[in-house]
Amino acid sequence: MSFLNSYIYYVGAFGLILIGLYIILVKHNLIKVIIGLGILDTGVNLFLICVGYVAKGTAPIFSRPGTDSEHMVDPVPQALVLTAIVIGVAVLALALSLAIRLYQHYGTLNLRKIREQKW
Amino acid sequence: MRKIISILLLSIVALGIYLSLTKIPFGVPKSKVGKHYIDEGIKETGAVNIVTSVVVSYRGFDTLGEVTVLFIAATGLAVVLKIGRRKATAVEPASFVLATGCRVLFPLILVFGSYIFIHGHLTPGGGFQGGAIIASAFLLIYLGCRERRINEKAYKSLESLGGLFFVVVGLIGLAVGGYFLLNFLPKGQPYRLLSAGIIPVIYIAIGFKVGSELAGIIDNLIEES
Amino acid sequence: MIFVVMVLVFLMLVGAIAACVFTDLVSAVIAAALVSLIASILFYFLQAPDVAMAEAAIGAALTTAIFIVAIRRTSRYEQ
Amino acid sequence: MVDRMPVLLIAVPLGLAFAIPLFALFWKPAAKYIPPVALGFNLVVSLLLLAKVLENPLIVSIGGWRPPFGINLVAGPVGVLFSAIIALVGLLVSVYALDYIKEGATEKYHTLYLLLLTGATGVVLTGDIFNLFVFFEILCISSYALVAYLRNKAGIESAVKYLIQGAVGSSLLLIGIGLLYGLFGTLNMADIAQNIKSVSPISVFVPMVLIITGLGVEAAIFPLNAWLPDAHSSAPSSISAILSGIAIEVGLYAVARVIFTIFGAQSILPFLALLGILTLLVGEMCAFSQNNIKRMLAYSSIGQIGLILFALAIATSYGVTGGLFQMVSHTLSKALLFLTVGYMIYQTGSLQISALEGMGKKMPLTCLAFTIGAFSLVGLPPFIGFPSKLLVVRAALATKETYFCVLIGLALLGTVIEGAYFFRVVQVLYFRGENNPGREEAPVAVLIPMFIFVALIIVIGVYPKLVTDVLNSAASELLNRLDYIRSVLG
Repeated sequence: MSFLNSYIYYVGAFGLILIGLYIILVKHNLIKVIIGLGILDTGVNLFLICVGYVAKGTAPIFSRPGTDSEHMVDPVPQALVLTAIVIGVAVLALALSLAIRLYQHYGTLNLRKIREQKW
Repeated sequence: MRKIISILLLSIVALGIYLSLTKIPFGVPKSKVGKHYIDEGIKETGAVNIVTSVVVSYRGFDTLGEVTVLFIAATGLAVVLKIGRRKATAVEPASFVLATGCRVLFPLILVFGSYIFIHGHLTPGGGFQGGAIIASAFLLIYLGCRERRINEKAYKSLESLGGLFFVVVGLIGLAVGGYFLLNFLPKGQPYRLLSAGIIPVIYIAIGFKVGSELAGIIDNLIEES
Repeated sequence: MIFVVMVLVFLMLVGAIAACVFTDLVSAVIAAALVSLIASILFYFLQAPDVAMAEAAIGAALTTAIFIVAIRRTSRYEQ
Repeated sequence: MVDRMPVLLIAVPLGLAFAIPLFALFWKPAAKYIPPVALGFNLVVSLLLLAKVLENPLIVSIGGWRPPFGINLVAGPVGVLFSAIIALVGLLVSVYALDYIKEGATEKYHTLYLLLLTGATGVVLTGDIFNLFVFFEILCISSYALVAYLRNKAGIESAVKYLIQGAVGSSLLLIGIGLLYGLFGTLNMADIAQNIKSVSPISVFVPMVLIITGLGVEAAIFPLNAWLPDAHSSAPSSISAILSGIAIEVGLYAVARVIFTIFGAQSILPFLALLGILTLLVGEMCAFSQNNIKRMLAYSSIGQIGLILFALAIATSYGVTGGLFQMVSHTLSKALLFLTVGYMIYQTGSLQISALEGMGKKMPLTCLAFTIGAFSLVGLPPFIGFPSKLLVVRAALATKETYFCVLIGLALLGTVIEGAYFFRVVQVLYFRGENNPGREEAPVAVLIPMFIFVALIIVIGVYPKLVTDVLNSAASELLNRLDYIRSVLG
């Protein structure tokens, strides 16, 4: 129980990462795979924020002069995650546009059926 | 079969990550760079929101790369989806309540989004969040007033200008002080709207750029071709 | 407080599994949006308001919208 | 002023790429002249810098923050050498594309093309691991879009495969970066490298594996390269040239930088050497059985990547020099091959090798260029492939370890297979088929870049001394991590 208490966020983050990877590896439908990519991204972002957290911390914003800076959480992972979120949505949008075109070409999104090219 | 292999693979990944996580305990301060930013951030950049000062100033180069990524995605999406001119298709108009609601909400959301990115250096929020909110206002227009389309030339030039502005501000810093993306404007008094030198200026440019790019992505996706 | 977080994490993982299981893609997308939304609440608990805002605006709202549009232009059910 | 110049290598092409849509609004053909201008500028700046960085690497901090508190660029011999190659190949291919790219939204093609090369330049110059991730994403995402540029079935399908594998790879890379940040509290590569010995090896091992796997997808190391033959064969030929000639090399550079500089990991090198040889054999065998000419070239790229990885994993100064030399030679030869093949396909309308029968008489100059590229890739004198392969072999034998000697023997076997399939194509070009009407020589604008490549291949092949000094100091920069740390952190 104490493990869960202190690592509950990590459990959430890695749960998302593993579920996302599982969807990508196992599912046949392209849109489903892209949903998996989105979940994977969210998990990675959650993990990065966890890395920067400080117990009983406050947000790294000096909302008024003289705010206590002792317990502020690390701002760097937050900046990285802002970047990662935007990159994630860019990849998702491009992937979805490819999915639309793929559907127009093949009439299906099942990746097992779309096998024009082989080794 | 495939499932079993995947689960095996995933359990290896999980084990490896568990092993390395024991060295990174949760909630214990461990950063050396982050500490510097918190202690010196206001003095060095003038921005009260330390996350903003990291995003735009200390790691501004990442942010330049990031808006480039979004620009690439918007361009690539247009390459994949567009075939010449758009067709004028008849669309079923939205219901009166929806249409009116969207028209009333649209300017309010725009104002809110602009507030978010103009105050990025003082309160939570900034160019990315504000830009996304503005793009959601355009999404609302697509839902409510279906015959309306945003002007393609306008959003394309806006996104180009936003990116160009970012690079040019960086180059001015290079010319003035010898460093790319140098904060060359006066830092001003912290907690004021006009403070933190180039940080709000860049965040406004990013806000316009992100807003127009995301709106353009939605526009390209929605349009049948 | 820790109890609330546990419930949220549990819900989030359930949402992710639901996104994996549902064969109706629209439901799966909604489940994924739930994951994003709860993640954004967790970001807020982890003292990252900037990220929480970005995740709510981009991850939960816009991503879901473009997914729905893409599903409308392809097929709704997973075969 | 020269001290500040490396940042221009990224800023100027980036600014021009943002400006392309604006120019295109007023005068559409302007778009296609911007990439050559930007890359020409980069080439000039890189060559100016090259002389300077051979003595001392230039450390340029962005925004005026000293490392590790800000992002910094490290323009050492490796970085500037790579940026010069990227600019050179990019310039020649963009001149080729002036005439080659006619259909589709051409101004978007040119924007994405320039951004792809900017991303590659950023990867090789940056000294910050998260910044490397961002530039890597620029490189990857623009290549996903460009692979799908023709919007035909094959292009879209391979872009989808490429995108999914690449996106998983970058997520793994990001997890690895997060773990590193958790351990060391910094993102500066030199700073991480300085502290790497302060934690137990086992906790560094997981992030290292994650990062190498993430980068390995782009570098097409053996189990991670399923996307490559599809993507390289269905992209427009100018893009195939860039993907084969630059994108995978940049991926390999990143792998080498991470292993040598950040982790200083000697223990996994034999494993990487084995992976390299496996990659080489798999690539060459698959290439041998192809009927599609572009797929054959793509598989041959996999083979070459394997050889380069093997040479880098020898990790002696000889070996790394050989690896870098092999990279240069592969870049020039493979780019030339894709460019010539692109025009032959344009004429025949078919990707099959058998369709190329008798081309030697109809398109003599193009076929001559193809033959030179092929011979150089196989490693025949007097072309550039010969000294580079020779250097790799000598490096492997100089270790006097049975392990490396056995592996280089296998590599030579791969080279024999490579020779076999390239000679088959050359034979089809010259000695088969008589009358294939309606084919003509490529236009002059296309022949010029091809023959600049040919000239470079022959000149460097005859006088390898021209590049070996630069390559030597580049290799010593990669191997000597203490100097790197000292020059960045001061």
